[in-house]
Amino acid sequence: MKAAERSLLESPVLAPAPTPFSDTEIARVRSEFPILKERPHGKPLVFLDSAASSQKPIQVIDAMDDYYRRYHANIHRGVYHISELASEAYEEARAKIGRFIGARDAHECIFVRNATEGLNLVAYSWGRHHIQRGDVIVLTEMEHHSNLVPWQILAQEREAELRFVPVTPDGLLDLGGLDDILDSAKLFAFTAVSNTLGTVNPVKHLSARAHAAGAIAVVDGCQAVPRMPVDVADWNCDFMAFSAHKMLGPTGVGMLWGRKELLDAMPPFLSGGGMIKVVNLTSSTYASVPARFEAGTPAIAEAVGFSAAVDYLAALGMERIHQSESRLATIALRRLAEQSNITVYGPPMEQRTGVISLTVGDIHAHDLASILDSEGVCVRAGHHCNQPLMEKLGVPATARASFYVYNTVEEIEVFIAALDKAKRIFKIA
Amino acid sequence: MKAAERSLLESPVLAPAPTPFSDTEIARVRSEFPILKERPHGKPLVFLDSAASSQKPIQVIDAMDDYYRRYHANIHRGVYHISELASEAYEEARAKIGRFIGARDAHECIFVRNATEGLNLVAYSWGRHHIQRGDVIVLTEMEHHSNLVPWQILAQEREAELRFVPVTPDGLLDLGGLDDILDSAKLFAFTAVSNTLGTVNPVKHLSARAHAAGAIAVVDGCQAVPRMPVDVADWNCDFMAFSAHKMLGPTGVGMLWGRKELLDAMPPFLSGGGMIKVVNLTSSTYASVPARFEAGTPAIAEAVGFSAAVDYLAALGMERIHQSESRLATIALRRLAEQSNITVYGPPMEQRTGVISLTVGDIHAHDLASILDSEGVCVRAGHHCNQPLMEKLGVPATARASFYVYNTVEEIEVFIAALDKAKRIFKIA
Amino acid sequence: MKDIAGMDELYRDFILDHYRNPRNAGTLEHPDASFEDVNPLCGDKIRMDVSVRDGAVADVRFRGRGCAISQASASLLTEDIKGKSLAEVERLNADDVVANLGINISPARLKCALLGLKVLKHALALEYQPTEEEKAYPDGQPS
Amino acid sequence: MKDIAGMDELYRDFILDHYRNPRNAGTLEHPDASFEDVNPLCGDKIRMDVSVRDGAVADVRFRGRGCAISQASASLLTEDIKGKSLAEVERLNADDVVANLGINISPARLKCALLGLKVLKHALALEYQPTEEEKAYPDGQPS
Ligand SMILES: Cc1ncc(COP(=O)(O)O)c(C=O)c1O
Ligand SMILES: Cc1ncc(COP(=O)(O)O)c(C=O)c1O
Repeated sequence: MKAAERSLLESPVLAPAPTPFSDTEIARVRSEFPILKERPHGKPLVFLDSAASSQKPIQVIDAMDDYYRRYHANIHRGVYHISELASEAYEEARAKIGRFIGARDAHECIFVRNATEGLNLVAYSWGRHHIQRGDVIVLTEMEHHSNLVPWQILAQEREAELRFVPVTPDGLLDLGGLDDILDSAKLFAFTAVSNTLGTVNPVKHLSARAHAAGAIAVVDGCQAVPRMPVDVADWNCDFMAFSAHKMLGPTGVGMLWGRKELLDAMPPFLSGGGMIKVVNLTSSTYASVPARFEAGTPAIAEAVGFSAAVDYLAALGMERIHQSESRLATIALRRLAEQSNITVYGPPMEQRTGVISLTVGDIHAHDLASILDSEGVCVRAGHHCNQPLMEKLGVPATARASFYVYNTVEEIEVFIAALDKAKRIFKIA
Repeated sequence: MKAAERSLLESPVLAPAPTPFSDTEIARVRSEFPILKERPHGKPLVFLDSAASSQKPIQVIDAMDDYYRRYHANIHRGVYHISELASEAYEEARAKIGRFIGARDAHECIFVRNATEGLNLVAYSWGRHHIQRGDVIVLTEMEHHSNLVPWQILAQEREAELRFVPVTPDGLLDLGGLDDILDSAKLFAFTAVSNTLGTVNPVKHLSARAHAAGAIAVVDGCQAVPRMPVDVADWNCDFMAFSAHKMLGPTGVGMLWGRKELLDAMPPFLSGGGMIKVVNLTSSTYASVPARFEAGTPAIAEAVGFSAAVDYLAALGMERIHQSESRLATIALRRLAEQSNITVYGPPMEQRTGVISLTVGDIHAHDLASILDSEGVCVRAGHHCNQPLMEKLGVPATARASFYVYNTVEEIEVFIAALDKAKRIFKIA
Repeated sequence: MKDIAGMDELYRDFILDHYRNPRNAGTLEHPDASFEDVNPLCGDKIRMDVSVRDGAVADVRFRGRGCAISQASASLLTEDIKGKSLAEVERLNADDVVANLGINISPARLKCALLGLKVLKHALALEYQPTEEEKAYPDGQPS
Repeated sequence: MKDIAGMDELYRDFILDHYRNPRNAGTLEHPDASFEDVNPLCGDKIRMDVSVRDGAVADVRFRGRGCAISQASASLLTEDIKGKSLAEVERLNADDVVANLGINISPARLKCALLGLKVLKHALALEYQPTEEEKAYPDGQPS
């Protein structure tokens, strides 16, 4: 594979305890991300918004380029050579991405557009099938809108009850009353990592508690899969959704993993070409999973790019990625604590990952982000699709910096200097 | 724009009556499709499967490459420079693709993964909202599974009635009893062009008849939009879905166009980030269209590629594309008629476009396609997601050749010679 | 791309002053017209209360939360319109808002700047003319 | 990629003969086991009727429609199994089918070739061992 050949980082990690990347390694990684050569407003690009969407290495861009140049064709329906190559690449991507998250069977892995679609698929197909009037659905107060609104709509439709695991002031799940909350619940949906606070939730524990209460466990893996080793078998959850674009992959593709027994028993969601077995004019039978849930021509090039992204991450090593991000976050939190007039939200370092939400004096997050942008620093500003959580934290908006494989300690200093500029402009000491 | 600069075909078409492309023009077009240099099994690639998915010009590949290399970021939520560039490109794509199909308002244009998702969106959001027990949904016997199964499922759920406009033995819609069939119908969904027979349906007329009966008109534009001028305002239909990958664009993106008044009144379908206005823990309000129907991070790079594809097609001129394809189809039909033991399905040339289904003696379509493949000729074999139509035609499967902007008269001869080889191998005179 | 202002230029003293000390802040007890809206992009919120006498704006108050651009623009707008006829208010558009700020801003921030004007026009049931940007880029993904 | 056969080699006389004159064509009146399935990829269809005596295949008939590869493979298979014990039938796998055809085929066509064996095993409720390809590439998009 061209993508694999290009990776300069393929040597196996032999160190017993994973170490953060060395400066040389990060420099190498950076050289593989073309966008990092951009200079917005004449400044070097300091990209601290990977939690919204990560940048892409050349290996991923090339894999898709190569696909379109050499073997694009609709899949599974053509017997000719390039169609076979495309089908093979698509199914290999499925199997590889599945292995990456610990799926035991490629049939459990459904390609979707993004995590949002994956969660909706569960809400429509599993949800409409199982949730009846009066049933209980449990969420947490820190869910992204994509793991909240689909359940609201389901609950409204079915007159089901929504319950929420509260969030403590420092941004942790308050698990004190969990068993009461889970009592007689049918489904517990929660994020593995908060996209606003960086909180790392105890997924294995939460899944076990869900099961003990007779509920299935639906995990929003959007922020976890890109930044730490994930093993759905070990977590013992029932569904997990995640997006390629947050983990070095392309836009337009994501995956829903689900337990085979559950998927097998679920009715179709989107229907049409590709998900049927026998079609008559007024009724049809459906293909087995995963095809049953992939109606229409899929995102083939995107699956190929997704696969290359997983190759890239696996070559770096997820444990090391996690270590490196933690190191950057630790340094950033320390440096931020040294500054005046800065409020950082979320839990202490041991319970979080490299996503940092903050406010500076009375500067609104939007103004802050604009000023940071003028220094080439990209951070997100707003509610981060977490309106209820912001309400709870009592802030209308925060600025959020997030780190990923290509970020450096030097960039933290540029970030801090840009925060100083904002304070200067807003005349804050 | 880089893509536009590269196009060698930008000079305006001044000829009063559109003419097919000259050999020089086709040669130029071919030079812009990298895949045409491939040699499967050592033979030149003769790609006759564009009705399943077209190939991509370098302009489209480059536009996406450029996006990932220079300005990828999540859209609409970032105030920093590259996020603004990405948002702008995404919304410009929407507006441009909308104009390409005659949409009067970019708000009417919803990005979806593919036409299949677009049709499901209508079936779920408009359908679940309007179709009640006993209501009538009208389809035709030539619908692709993607414009059939979603309505079957809706009809089953709502105990609605499905009715079908029959297909004549030569593959035309039998419009004799149309008004009876449409009587008291709420929705009439039909394809503009048959993907198996190439039949071109009278969309404007069908929409008018639907409206006269009080039904909305849902058009499957998958095969029409790539190959002829389409104007939804002139057609006066209510919804139209189509896929980028069949019209030189990338996989993973398509569009649903809908009449503003209808869209405005429709409830959300997929929900989550990006489609909300105000989110509380147990209920939410939703954004206006089109955002209301685009939950989660969209296929941004794909929208950029889709836009470049539309630039490419517009520069060639849809009328000329149509003429060129008709010319190839006319020649192919004539040459096929000269051969022995070949059955061609579908209407006469005046009522069809460049999609030709055929069988050869007792050779099964799969075997035929395998043998053609050995000569580098790519055709589709099977039921083409048209099982009920195949049943009606009385064939288990056909081989289908389809032409597009890069095909030549010489390729028709390679195709004919490959059919001869198949007959030789199967010992058919 | 329009020229995007330097940050010092954008956040000049008078803007910060309008942000921190908004003019006409608060509500009216018996407004003739009132409306509140949010910019879902960022959660910026503005409410406008207007009293109308003889076809002109007699008084106006606003309350909001959000970025300096949205709050200062709203504050400047309230100063601008007092005593103006509804016909004059109807004619106000994006250019006037930008003129008040005295500087060109990027499309994303323009949305912030225009929130006050939108809310005002909606309150008075006047027609709001979308900018070219807004026409080209519909609401998009607000969160 | 495995080596893909030349077409003349793939469609040798005996394959075409089995396609056009399938052995053991038809149905059994009182089969001990019977099953029908389709390959949704192409609509290929095969039904197998088996009669079993003393733990061995006493008789078998098949009926189907589809490509030369699927029909010839099924025909060859019926010849192969007559008199074989169920344990022996259980052990049959993709390699045996390919051996019958006498040639390597591409993954897409392998699905055609294996339909008969799948249906047979299903009829006899024997375990079907998916090939490496089938494991790596699940059903996928059948239409
Ligand atoms: C007429 C028609 N409708 C619908 C579709 C489905 O398109 P997609 O698979 O891109 O959703 C196709 C193509 O497969 C088609 O030809
Ligand atoms: C925790 C979390 N869940 C869900 C999502 C939604 O992901 P997507 O927009 O790719 O569907 C995101 C990212 O926006 C996220 O961070």
